[in-house]
Amino acid sequence: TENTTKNNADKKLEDISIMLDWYPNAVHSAIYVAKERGYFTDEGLNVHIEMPADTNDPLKLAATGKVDLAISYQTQLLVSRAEGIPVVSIAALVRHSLDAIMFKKESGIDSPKDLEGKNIGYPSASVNEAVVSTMVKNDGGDMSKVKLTDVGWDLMSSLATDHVDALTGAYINHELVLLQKDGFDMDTLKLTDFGVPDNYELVVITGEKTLAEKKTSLEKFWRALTKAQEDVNKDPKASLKILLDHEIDSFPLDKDVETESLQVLLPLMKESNIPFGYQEEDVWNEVATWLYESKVLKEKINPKDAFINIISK
Amino acid sequence: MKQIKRWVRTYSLFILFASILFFLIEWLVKKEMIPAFIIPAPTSVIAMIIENWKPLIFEHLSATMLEFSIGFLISVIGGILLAVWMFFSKTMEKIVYPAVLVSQMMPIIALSPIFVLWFGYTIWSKVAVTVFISFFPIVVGAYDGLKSGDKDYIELLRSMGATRWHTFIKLNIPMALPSFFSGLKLATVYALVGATIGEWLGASEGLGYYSRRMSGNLNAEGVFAAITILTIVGILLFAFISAIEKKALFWKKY
Amino acid sequence: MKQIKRWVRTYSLFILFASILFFLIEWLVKKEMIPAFIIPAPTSVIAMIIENWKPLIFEHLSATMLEFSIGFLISVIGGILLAVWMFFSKTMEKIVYPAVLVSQMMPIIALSPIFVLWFGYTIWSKVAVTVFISFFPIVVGAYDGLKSGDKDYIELLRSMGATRWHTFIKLNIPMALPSFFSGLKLATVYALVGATIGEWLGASEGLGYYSRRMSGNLNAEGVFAAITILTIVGILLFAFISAIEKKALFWKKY
Amino acid sequence: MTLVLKNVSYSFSNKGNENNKVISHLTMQVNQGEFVSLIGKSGTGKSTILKLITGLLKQDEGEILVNGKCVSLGDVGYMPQRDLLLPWRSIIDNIMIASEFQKELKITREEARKWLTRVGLKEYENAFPNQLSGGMRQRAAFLRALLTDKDLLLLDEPFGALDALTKKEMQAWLLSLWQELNKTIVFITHDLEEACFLSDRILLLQPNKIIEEIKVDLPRPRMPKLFHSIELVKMRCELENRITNETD
Amino acid sequence: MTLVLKNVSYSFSNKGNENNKVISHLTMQVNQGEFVSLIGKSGTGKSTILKLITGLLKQDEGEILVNGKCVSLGDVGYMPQRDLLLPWRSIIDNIMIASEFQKELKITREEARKWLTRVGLKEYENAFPNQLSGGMRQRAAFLRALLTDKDLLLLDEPFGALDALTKKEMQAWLLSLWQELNKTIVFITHDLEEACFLSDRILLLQPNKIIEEIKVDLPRPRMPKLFHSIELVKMRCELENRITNETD
Ligand SMILES: Nc1ncnc2c1ncn2[C@@H]1O[C@H](COP(=O)(O)OP(=O)(O)OP(=O)(O)O)[C@@H](O)[C@H]1O
Ligand SMILES: Nc1ncnc2c1ncn2[C@@H]1O[C@H](COP(=O)(O)OP(=O)(O)OP(=O)(O)O)[C@@H](O)[C@H]1O
Ligand SMILES: [Mg+2]
Ligand SMILES: [Mg+2]
Repeated sequence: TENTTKNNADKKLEDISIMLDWYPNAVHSAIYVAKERGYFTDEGLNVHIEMPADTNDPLKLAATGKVDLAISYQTQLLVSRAEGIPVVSIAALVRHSLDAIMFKKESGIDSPKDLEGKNIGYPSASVNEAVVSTMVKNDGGDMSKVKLTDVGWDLMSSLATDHVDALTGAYINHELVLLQKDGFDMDTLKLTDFGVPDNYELVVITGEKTLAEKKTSLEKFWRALTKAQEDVNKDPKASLKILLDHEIDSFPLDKDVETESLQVLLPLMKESNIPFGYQEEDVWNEVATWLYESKVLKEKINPKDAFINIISK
Repeated sequence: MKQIKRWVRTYSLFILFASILFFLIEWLVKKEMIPAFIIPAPTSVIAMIIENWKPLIFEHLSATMLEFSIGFLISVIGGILLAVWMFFSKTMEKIVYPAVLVSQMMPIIALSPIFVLWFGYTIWSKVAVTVFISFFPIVVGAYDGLKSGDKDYIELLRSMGATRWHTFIKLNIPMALPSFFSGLKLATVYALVGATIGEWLGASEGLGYYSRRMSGNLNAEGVFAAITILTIVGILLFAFISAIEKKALFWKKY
Repeated sequence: MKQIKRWVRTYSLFILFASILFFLIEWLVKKEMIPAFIIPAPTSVIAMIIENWKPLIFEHLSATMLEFSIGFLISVIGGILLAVWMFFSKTMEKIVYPAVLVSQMMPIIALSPIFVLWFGYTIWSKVAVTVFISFFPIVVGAYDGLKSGDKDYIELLRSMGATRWHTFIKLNIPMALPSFFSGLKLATVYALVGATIGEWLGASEGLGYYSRRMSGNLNAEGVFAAITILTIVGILLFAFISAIEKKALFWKKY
Repeated sequence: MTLVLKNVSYSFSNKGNENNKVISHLTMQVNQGEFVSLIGKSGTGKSTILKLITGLLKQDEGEILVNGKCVSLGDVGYMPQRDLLLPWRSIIDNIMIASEFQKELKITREEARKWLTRVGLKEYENAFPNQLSGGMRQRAAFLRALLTDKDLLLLDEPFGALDALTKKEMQAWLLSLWQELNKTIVFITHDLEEACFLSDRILLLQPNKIIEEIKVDLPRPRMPKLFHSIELVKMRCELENRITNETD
Repeated sequence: MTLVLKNVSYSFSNKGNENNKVISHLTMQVNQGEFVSLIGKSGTGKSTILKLITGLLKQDEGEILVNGKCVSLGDVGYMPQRDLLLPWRSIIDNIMIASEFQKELKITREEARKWLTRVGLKEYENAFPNQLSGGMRQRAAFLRALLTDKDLLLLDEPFGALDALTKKEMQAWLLSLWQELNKTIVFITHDLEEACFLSDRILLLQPNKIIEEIKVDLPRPRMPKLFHSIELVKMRCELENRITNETD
């Protein structure tokens, strides 16, 4: 009733917070565009952007309602649901896997079988182990001959200093670009080529409680973001500039790196005939099944509970 | 002027040593014996600082210093109060000491959601981490110092009808100072590190945040620019506390 | 038997306090006032420990303790040597103290690539982190302690023809002990935390690794199972050092 | 102000191998305004008796009464054998320390300065204890006890580190003070002459824990020239013989 | 073993307000085997002189020679005014400390125990300093200086805290020791009788920094009964008058 009495200009904006998966980078361009161009305000939203301390914080904090929305990983969302954390995915931000096995060309790796006798670095997550295992087995290799090393935070430097021969859990739009920029001749193995189902790498999630309480606001958010994403698609350069400008004072983001990153990302974020963010049940089923079979999930979960489409097809 | 001169004389050796290190690293990096993305050339770090000095100093350093100041103050006051409480009450000692220990065994990262949950994304989450990291040395230093009071002196005051409180003020406190200052010096350093770590728990400014982001972008110059500034500030703070220590313990020189 | 009894009596209050906390958290979690994925119910943590006690103790705890032991030993020896060196040579003090300070201002996370570069993913990278974190309190404690030696006593010994080395052994060391032990107690705790953090920089066993992995799997019980074991070990180690302190400073009671 | 010790015993529990009684069934009385000296061999428990009277040590047996009431801390002025001046306080702050926690004590710095002048420490008002000679420290410690302003003063070898002349001055000065302020004094000394010169009564503590009383019948007021008097020399000799004979 | 001080001056620099000379152009000599006492008012610098002789303090002017050579630390046996027993060492370990860093010193625990017995501390061998009475601590500190086994002993009020009887015993014992071991001794005391009884010469330090020499012409060996002799009493009176007159 309030809204009807007041005009749009001084309408009270609703606060919505979103926690990024990591620090601002090209993948978040749309969020900054929407903010900068007032798409959020048009929808009556005042969006706060937060950054996490740990990659799992977005899940936990969305579950507790400390933030309304968060960007997380599809696989990780399934894992957390299996742990009883009440989070739901409402939209797919990146529709394909960004993960890949990457290595220096000189290491002579052609297919996952060649990883036998090699040392692979990964960032302490069970999913990464499952990825390697699936790929090696699919390629007819012997997983027991592959050495996996948890390298913690140091994906890039562990490869650069040759402490590991290959990486998994590193992104083709970030680590790969940076390594190449530092002069390493890199090559990758695509996950989907060797039996790992394609997944929605990044999804936008919310807590079950928040979903029940603020569903319309979340829809508004997504409408604004969709509009911004269209802008990004149309004019990546300008959009990126908004992101870079936003950060320029404090953090000189590397323009070349982010430009290349966005180039990699954009095709993976859209799909013809499917609205931005729409999630297919099949993809969720495949990923959940694969995770269960790879023993990452200890119990079977119903993928239907894990997501809800906030936009219809 | 005179003070500056004395300072230079005192630290000339360190400056010499640092310069040698500086050129050694520069040389090693230039000769590509150390990869520049792991340890950057000192000159490029300096270039980075000069280039970005405005946001580095006014935005990030000032944010970190604010967190540091509040956190350090709380730590010092809280740590002293805790130590005093433990000193006066055996019961409290038996409860608090183990509890303080337990708190120190908790990895901050595991607690990060808790900090955020309780303090949100305000400055208070960073202050909380700062306090969390820096109050332990203060508690231990102050408590061990208070306990070390010389029996004979205490008896003398008590014979004059001093209450426990009086002997505490007139004797235990002066006698605790050396040990307390040891702890305080440690705490200063840890508080600064704590503010830095606190900024990882979701911040949008501060040197810790800056260095972590730069690290995510494999920008080693940026990381070391932040570290360099932090280090300089840390040394200055340490020197400041040491100077106060010297003043407070002036009688030691007689 | 008698010792256990005394121990229980001494810590009965803490045990009571801990039990109350235990039931409070249990209740809060059960009533869903704290989400179980942030702080799990104590009973489920215990269940987790009992279920996995074999790998937790034999694999992870033993790995962490090995890193801790090596690192702590190096820290203690290195820290003492450094403090002694600084005590004997003003020159070294002027170089080493600032250098030590600088090292403490470097966030481990920023240095992790360096650790990896130098030590790879062997046990030595974890030992290095352990040493890095724990030697500072030892240096400060030992050095401040050595400097605090009473002038009159030193003069007496010197009048007997004691060399600097003799007064050092017979006087400075005994007089440094209280301060040194304060530092040592801190260092014990930090070394354990250091081993844990070291494991985050890449490991395949150890309680730090375990907790990080469980955190990656969003298994809060697992995280707290590791923390619980670490905490218990930490308290035992602290108590052990305190007991040695009491023995070493036995004459204080006269 | 009378001090009564009834059947007091005390032993240090943590004494190492032996656990013998330092004080055993001691009974003594000091009357209002009396000046009593305690003498005895080293280690016979003189200092321990003073600590018992102050209330710092608690007797294992017996009663210690000041004015009929059980003694409690802060009732008496006490000067310990070691001077125990606080090294971080200047001399004037050291001697005024009692007034910082006894409200009824109102000593101004002006007065304190006057006292310092009277014991010859005028110039050392702002010096720190470590800058003083042994005798100066002892005088400062003595003033500190005096400025607690208690009726009963317990002095543990107050003039032990003083030179002959300063000692004489201090003794004469203490006597005049004692008469003027009507204090009761228990005094430990090793100087038998001093004991004779100052006291009304001398209590001789024997190693076998028996206490012996010697009355000093010299007329008051006593002047320094008394030191050369035949009575005092005789008395001292007698005392000396007594100690020697009793022990051997 | 002769000790020579030539025109020695010393002043404490950090003395606060004043910067006055504590020792000013002091010249004195102590011959081989001599027993010399230093007396003087409190604060005249007696302890400072001993510290200068040990080498702990460095004179501003003048020379201090032991056997013709400039004195260096460790050349003499020194007993400070404060006992300074290390609280973490048992008594026997305290008195044997010098042998721990002087190789040529070979004192067995057995011998140390014998010395303890001789000063009446037999039972306190394993006690800690804080468990001892003032006089006992002083005796332990004295033994510590003696067991450095130096020819020149500097004793700063060694018997100040001893009771009359123990003091007499210690004095007699010190004299016999001195003759037996042929030591040279510089002795600070406030007890004029003691100074007369023990010394060959007495040096009187005046506040105006002038040093006065008094020869003690009593025959040796001196026995305790000498204390009651008319010569000693006369000598003491004279000394007393001298101090009093000179100062006033
Ligand atoms: N560390 C010091 N700093 C400054 N002044 C000092 C210091 N030690 C002694 N003095 C001063 O030097 C003077 C002589 O002191 P010293 O201890 O030699 O006297 P003394 O003759 O031994 O007296 P006493 O008989 O009381 O022991 C005194 O005035 C004292 O205040
Ligand atoms: N803290 C203590 N612990 C154990 N024994 C002690 C302690 N203090 C004193 N004693 C013992 O008690 C006895 C009496 O000591 P006290 O100090 O009363 O003697 P004193 O008569 O004052 O001797 P002095 O004339 O030498 O000062 C001594 O044998 C001493 O060893
Ligand atoms: Mg005594
Ligand atoms: Mg003196």
